[in-house]
Amino acid sequence: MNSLWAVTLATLKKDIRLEWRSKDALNSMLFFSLLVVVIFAFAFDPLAEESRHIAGGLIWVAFLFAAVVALNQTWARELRNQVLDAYRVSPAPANALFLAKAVGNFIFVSVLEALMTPLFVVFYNLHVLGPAWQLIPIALLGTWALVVNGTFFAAMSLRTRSREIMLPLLLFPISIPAVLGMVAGTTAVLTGDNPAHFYIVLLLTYDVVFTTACLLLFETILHAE
Amino acid sequence: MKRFFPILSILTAILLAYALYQALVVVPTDALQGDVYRIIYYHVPSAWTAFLLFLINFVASIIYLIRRSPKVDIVALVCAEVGVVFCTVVLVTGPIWARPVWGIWWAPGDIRLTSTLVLWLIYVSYLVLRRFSTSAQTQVLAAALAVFGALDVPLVYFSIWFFRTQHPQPVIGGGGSMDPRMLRVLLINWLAFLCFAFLVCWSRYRLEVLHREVDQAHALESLAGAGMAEKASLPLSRSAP
Amino acid sequence: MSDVPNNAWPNNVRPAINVHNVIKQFGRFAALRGVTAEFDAGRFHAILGDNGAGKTTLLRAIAGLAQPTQGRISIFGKAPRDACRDLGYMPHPSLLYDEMSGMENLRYFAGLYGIGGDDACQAAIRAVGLDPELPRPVGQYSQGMRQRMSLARALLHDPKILLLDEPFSNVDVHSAAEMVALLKSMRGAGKTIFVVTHQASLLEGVADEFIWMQAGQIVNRTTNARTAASVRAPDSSREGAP
Amino acid sequence: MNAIKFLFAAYIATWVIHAFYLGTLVRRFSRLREQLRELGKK
Repeated sequence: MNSLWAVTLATLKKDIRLEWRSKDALNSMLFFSLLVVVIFAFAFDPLAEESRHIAGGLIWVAFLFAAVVALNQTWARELRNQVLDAYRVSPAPANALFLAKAVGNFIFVSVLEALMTPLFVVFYNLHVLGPAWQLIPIALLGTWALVVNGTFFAAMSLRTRSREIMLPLLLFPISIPAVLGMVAGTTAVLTGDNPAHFYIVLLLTYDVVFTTACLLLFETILHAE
Repeated sequence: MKRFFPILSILTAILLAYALYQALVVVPTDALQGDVYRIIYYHVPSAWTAFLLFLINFVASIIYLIRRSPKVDIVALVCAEVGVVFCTVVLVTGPIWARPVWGIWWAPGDIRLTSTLVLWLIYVSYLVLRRFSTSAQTQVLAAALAVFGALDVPLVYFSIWFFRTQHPQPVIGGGGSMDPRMLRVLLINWLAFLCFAFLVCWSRYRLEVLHREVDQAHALESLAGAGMAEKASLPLSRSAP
Repeated sequence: MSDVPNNAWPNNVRPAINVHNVIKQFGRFAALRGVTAEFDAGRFHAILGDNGAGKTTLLRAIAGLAQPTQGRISIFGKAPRDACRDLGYMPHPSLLYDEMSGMENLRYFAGLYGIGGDDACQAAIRAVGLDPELPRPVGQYSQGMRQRMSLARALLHDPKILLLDEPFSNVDVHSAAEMVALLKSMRGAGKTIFVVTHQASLLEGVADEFIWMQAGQIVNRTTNARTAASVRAPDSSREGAP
Repeated sequence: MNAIKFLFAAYIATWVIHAFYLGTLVRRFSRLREQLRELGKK
């Protein structure tokens, strides 16, 4: 157990250091979601009163696509020089690698969200009518939901042809309940029409179920060359 | 076993014809919807069959992850593929039924149709993974994905169930009990489709076994160039063509 | 864990690796077709063969990276994955992060083996003749240096068995000779060494045994590099680096 | 009475889908048999 946390922490530090030096994932994610915001602003009239109803959907769709960019990057880093093999021949627990990658992605995507949300607020002239604090658990749980399965499926799609396309193909169908929860929850808070509690519970359940499944199956996936 | 196949095929054909006759002619017309309600006799049994096949896929995938037996993996693959076919039938007949009854092709708030669509997407992604995998252990990856897909099903159901309370509901729930005659015909149709699904799965299973035998033969062939083929043979049986 | 002390091995030979009827199939291609062999501890084994003979696959299977379709491999009586502390694996790609310095790389990999502190990392880097203080990222190393840093990574946890895949390819003659000398000294220190290579001549007089693989099987084992390939079929006449 | 068209459409669509799938199965079977025959010749 001790080594699990030690290796997780070491891997996380290493990933953050690598990301800090190259800034591959963060830059491409930022630029990508910026584009999405601008294109959405053209496609939908952001000044209309009903923008409050669609903003939740737009934000999360933008983050979902941006997250896929980050998720593809995480494992690409391990494939260069086949460093993943060095991990696989070591006695370090597979789940430590998974947790480190998932937490790393969580941090990257959260940073992105923190940077992009003000932009959305400005573009769509949003002001929240419901209890705004509920957006925080929705964002945290929703991001983890995307990232935990995304990390897992990105590892899975390492073993496929055209893996960059494979990831969204595997991830999106499974993520539908989570996306629905995030979008509907955010919309509920923004409009203040109905309570968002259910969505928070839904996201929490989703997170617990799939985090458990990922931890149980990741070792199998990692060693299925 | 092979001799039973034609016998079972004929029996299934008779059963399907009988079920069709029951559905179109014998059963009385629905008071509210008119004759168009008879779509139920194809739509609902197909859905039940698809769900059953996906359930078998889930169980087989778990068994595969524990026991790693290739036969169980073939069962999982076959059930997913045939399940997707039946699921497609559900998704096509659903809107055809919805149009005359509700006046719209698709109701996003309808829990059954929408969750079936998500189910279809999940299992299509499963088949795509199996197709595109370059791993020598595709079966393991696929089994893991199948477990994820199955875990997702209740969550999909509940998320849509809650989501629709926000939306105007075009669906008049399946309230009211069913005429026992209708239920009987529904079950006859389900039985007929189950037999049909079994036959299709059987064929698909044999196809997959044959496919793996051909792969094996190619593997033998691939290294036989230096005259080594006699010395070593792969352990898996290779049936005569 | 072995109860034989390290320095006793060369004199007290016993099988380190047991490969029993291993078959590895990739879809329509069989890379290994029933390999059965025993390899003694404390010896230097050179695995030779044409491209696609299954050398790399065999090495990966011993390293626990490739799961045999059938058959089993045991290392000191354990499954490869359980014996990972006894194995040092150095394939052709460097298995290093290009953006980090050699020391940063090794520090991370030492953590994977539960080795704390910098001593082991510095010792491993010095053992391959590099400077631990070098601040350059590995991506800017020369091929020969990268190869040696990669060897340092494989040696980090002081494994009993070293598995090397093409350690001499793409490096100049001088670096290759240095690498051979390094391996020779390690064999002298009691390590079991496996080298997959095209350049058999480099190992003449260094390796204890030459193993010739063809079409996914071991076809010959000799002590002389020149006679190793003598049994192969006449139609496959390729030899040497591509 | 127009609704009856939808009923027939649904029934026909069902069998078209099944026939299509069975068709792909038959095609795959025959391709494999051919490959086996070629392998047998060698």
